[in-house]
Amino acid sequence: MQVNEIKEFRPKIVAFCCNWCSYAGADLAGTNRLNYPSDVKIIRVPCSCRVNPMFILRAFQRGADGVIICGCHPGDCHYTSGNYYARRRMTLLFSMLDYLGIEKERTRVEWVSAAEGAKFAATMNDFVETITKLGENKRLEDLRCKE
Amino acid sequence: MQKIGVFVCWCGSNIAATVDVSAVSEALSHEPGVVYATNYQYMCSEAGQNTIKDAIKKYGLTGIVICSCSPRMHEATFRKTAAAAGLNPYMVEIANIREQCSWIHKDMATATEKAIILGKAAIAKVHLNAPLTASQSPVVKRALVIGGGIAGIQTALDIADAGFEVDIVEKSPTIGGKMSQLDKTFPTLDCAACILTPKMVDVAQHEKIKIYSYSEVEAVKGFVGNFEVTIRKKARYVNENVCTGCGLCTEKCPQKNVPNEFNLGMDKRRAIYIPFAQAVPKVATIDANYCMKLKTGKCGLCEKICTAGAIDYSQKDQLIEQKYGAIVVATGFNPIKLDNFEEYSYSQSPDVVTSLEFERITNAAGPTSGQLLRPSDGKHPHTIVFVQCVGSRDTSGCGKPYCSKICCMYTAKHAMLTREKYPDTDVYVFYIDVRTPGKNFDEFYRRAAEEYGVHYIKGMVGKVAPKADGKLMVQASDLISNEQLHIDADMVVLATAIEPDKSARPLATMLTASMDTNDFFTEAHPKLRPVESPTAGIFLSGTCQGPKDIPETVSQAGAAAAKVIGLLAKDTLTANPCVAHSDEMMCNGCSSCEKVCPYGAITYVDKEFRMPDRTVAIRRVAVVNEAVCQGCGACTVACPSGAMDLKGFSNSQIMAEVDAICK
Amino acid sequence: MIFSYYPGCTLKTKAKELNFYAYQSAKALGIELQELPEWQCCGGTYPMAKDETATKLSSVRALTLARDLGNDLVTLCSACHNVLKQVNNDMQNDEKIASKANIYLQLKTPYHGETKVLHYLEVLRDCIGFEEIAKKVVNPLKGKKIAAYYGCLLLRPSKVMQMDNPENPRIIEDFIKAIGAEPVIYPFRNECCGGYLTMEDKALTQKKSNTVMGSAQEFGAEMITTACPLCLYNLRKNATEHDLPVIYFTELLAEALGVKED
Amino acid sequence: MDNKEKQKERILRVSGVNVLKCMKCGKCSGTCPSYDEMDYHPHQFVYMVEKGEIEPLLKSKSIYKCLSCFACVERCPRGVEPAKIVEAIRLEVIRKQGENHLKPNQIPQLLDEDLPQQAIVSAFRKYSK
Repeated sequence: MQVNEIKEFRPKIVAFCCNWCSYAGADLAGTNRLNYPSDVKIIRVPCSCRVNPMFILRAFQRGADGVIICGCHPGDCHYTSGNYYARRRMTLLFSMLDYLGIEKERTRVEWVSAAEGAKFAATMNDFVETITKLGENKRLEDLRCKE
Repeated sequence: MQKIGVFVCWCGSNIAATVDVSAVSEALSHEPGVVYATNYQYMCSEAGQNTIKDAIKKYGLTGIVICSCSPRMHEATFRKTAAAAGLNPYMVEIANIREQCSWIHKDMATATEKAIILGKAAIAKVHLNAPLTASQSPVVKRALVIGGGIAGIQTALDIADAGFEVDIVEKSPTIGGKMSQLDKTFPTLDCAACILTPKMVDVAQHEKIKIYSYSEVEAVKGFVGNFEVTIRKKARYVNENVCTGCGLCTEKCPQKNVPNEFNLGMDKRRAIYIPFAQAVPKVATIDANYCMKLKTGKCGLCEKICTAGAIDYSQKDQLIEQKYGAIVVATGFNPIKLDNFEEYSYSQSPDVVTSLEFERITNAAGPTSGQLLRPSDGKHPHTIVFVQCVGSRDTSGCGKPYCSKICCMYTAKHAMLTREKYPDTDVYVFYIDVRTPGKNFDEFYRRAAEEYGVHYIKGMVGKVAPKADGKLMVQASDLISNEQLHIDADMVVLATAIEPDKSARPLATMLTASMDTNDFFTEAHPKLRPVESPTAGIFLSGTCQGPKDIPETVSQAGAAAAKVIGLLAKDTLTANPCVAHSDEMMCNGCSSCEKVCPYGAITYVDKEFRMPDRTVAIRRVAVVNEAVCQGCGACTVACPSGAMDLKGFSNSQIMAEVDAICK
Repeated sequence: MIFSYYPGCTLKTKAKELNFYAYQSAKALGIELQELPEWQCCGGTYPMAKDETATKLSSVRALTLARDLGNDLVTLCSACHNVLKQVNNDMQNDEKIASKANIYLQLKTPYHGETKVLHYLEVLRDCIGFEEIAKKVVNPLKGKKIAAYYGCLLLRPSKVMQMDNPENPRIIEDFIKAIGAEPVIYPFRNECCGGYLTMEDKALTQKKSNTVMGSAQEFGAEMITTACPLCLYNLRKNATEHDLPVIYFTELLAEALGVKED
Repeated sequence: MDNKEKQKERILRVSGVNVLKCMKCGKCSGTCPSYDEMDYHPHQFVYMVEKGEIEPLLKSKSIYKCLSCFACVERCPRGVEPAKIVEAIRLEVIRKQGENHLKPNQIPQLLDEDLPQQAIVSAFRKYSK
């Protein structure tokens, strides 16, 4: 009898965090030892408005299963208005991605302040759970650079 | 190819307990470009730092990756370390394997795996790092304060007391602002003039302060530490240096029919005038709109009687150029026009007045010498109705959507003082809410109601109808007793909303300082940087930033001064080198980046380019002012041609991190 | 100058003078009022409910007709003016009402509020100019103290009517000056006379009308002028404690222009 | 959604008014020329609709006392338009079968020779369906 080993699905998740609020929020989650899955890898950017749609497309192209962007709460942006730009750009991008078959649940924008370590952890737990349920992201796979 | 060194920190057991640090350094040592990888108990310790320095020298490292705690903790430390070993500090990248790895994961295998990926991402990034040099710019040790009200006065005094030169530009002939028009100040009821005029004198006598009165800012160029400002000194037709302020001319001038703006038009002044007795500078000014000599060439009386010989009808506007390191905006406020609120009959009855007019009527130096007399017939009013929130909290488009903040308190003051001086007067205050959040404020309001017998009625006035007998029929709702009231009043006082001075908007454009939809200047951060504009080097003082009472204005003025002093105390400014940069060969001059820049750091120049066929073409390209750019990166995403990039967080660097993580 | 003209129900019956003198004055001032070939009653009050379409259709028909004729649409009666302007505003700005009305009427070209609605007073002020009118006055009403009564419908809601300051108007006062008389300003000129409540609650209407006329009289008015048949009725009938004459503004205009015939 | 909420939802939809914008200043009631004849006053209309208390308003005589003079609409600092709430409540009543407030057979006795058509038309539009 042959048993196919079923490998547990581990999603790849890229989190872009702005330096001033969300990255600090992630640090706080660490300081408070608040657990969230190791599938989340954080990339530090100066501001959520630094996130170019290109980065997100690249992530999906390279096999990411979910992308989340975290910025300061509206009105709290270190650069006054960067998070508003991010919100507007991502709204457009996400609906386009949805059209391409990358479900809306795979992309998310969240506001996490430097004091919201718990929120950061909870958000990541929730996001990973959502993505795990959705399963592997197969779209754009054909475009993936084979190595 | 970079020569990269990797240094994995144990952080005692903080990292080492959950991450297999040797496995991490071993795994990362096989990454392309990595020539040296090690781990150590405390990388941030002196011994740890020496390990890094030695490795840089020994292996000729061109980039280093530290796998340790958050960069928010020790990035600066390791940059210094690198610099000490002769490596550009911006060739250092941190992989955060403590806060974002060892502290949140329990399973060693998982944590180690993640730590390796984070390390790889940092290595991928550092491959693309370029040495960056922070630019230095000198600081001009002089500050400009725009506006000479209590906000500007306090800021100027504080800066000057710290030993820096300050210039005040004030558009009217004297400093003093709105506070000089007030009678008493809440909640202590000390007289405004008694506390303000000594400060005005201090300003006049301070050797570090120069007042440009009757002047306006014409143009602003430059950036933080190095602003070039053009000031227009308007012709006042009186030689300031000669005039003694004796006031003889202001008594003899035959043109007596000029509305006196200091008393809000409730009495008249002459064409040559000194706004009020304690004016600073105490110098006469000729109002060119009314002076017969200037209009028709006939008269010249003031010139004849001036013993000092100060009158100069040929004076012209003067343009003054000056350099400043910092600029403080203190342009203040005005009550709104009441054209949209004619249900209160403001323009239909002289006995309906604004609160500021009421202030002048009760002021000893005002048009009635401090006697409470109604404007129409000069009689004592026996019933006064105060209406709160006239034009404030109004989203219908007629008024202002915000709370003007000061009205509840000054109305309580007016009501209280009226009852104190004239106990036979009935005083009604119609309010929506009474807002008194300030030290001793609520106690003050309650005193008006409890001890002075002011009738506070929750409700709003719907109409004020002047009657033929001179009374004012006030129709209002009383929401508590659920009835409509009709009060025959002798006077109605409108707590008029305040708005930023009209000069603020063009000034904001000149300063590239941002404003909200109500024309209040926005602060760099609403909680943590309340006195700075997002534009570096521009500071905010007083009501130009939002409605404020005097105590709050003075605190903010002091805070703004402290920020200015902090800036001027530096000889040079070190800029953040992680700023935007435009590749001019790719820029198509579309202005997309300029529009999203919150700091006005991007300008356009026409530049000559040598084309492949050896002709020369002129193209419009974006140029980033690195001293002004704060490095948010908004422009990099807006740029359609990919010309704009951010140093230290370039497209290719972030993309490399994405690739490393998704591998 | 040619205008399409919407008289409204009352001007054909109980308020013939308002209509008649408007025509006479228009002729004297060199403007032509062309009555819309087919019009229906506007309904007297603007239906405020968002789900009412049928009650707005008569106004839409009139507005569409004027658009197709290529003219601005002039009204005299304050009520018609109010209803037409408010419905026109709906057709411009309320997508739901506009699409329902357009579907219902099956118009060749859908209507979206292209017609400009003017009150006769606005024509006098903006198209002719009160200064021009003053020049044409042959019989100035010298020394007459006239109180303008705006009522509620002429000016409110001001965001839609866009005629004058709703709380401190001057258009009729300027008109009174133009015909050589002296305007009397009094605070109740823009307060309601009681309107259609005369059918339901005489006492209320009497109270309101008395307040209005009482205030005008207090400020020395010798007569009141108005543009609304219902205001005129209420002030004449229901201002029981006062007896100032109440006259349509067009009659005053005709008199001043010397074209008043009986 | 229970009946009460449905009714509230209907009033809000028919009137097009956002009652949440009201800051309870009472200027509508300070301005209303029919105030003394009303049992519920303009500001109460807005507040009671906000609370979903429609029933008492349906029985209120105020809905027939409103002059539709737009004074409350004009002067409301928050752009709430209380008159439209009153109209929606009135329609809620008179749109029901047999609930016309003014019936054609009442007209002859109300007429006098000068009464303009406008008054009859307006009253009918306000009071009857």
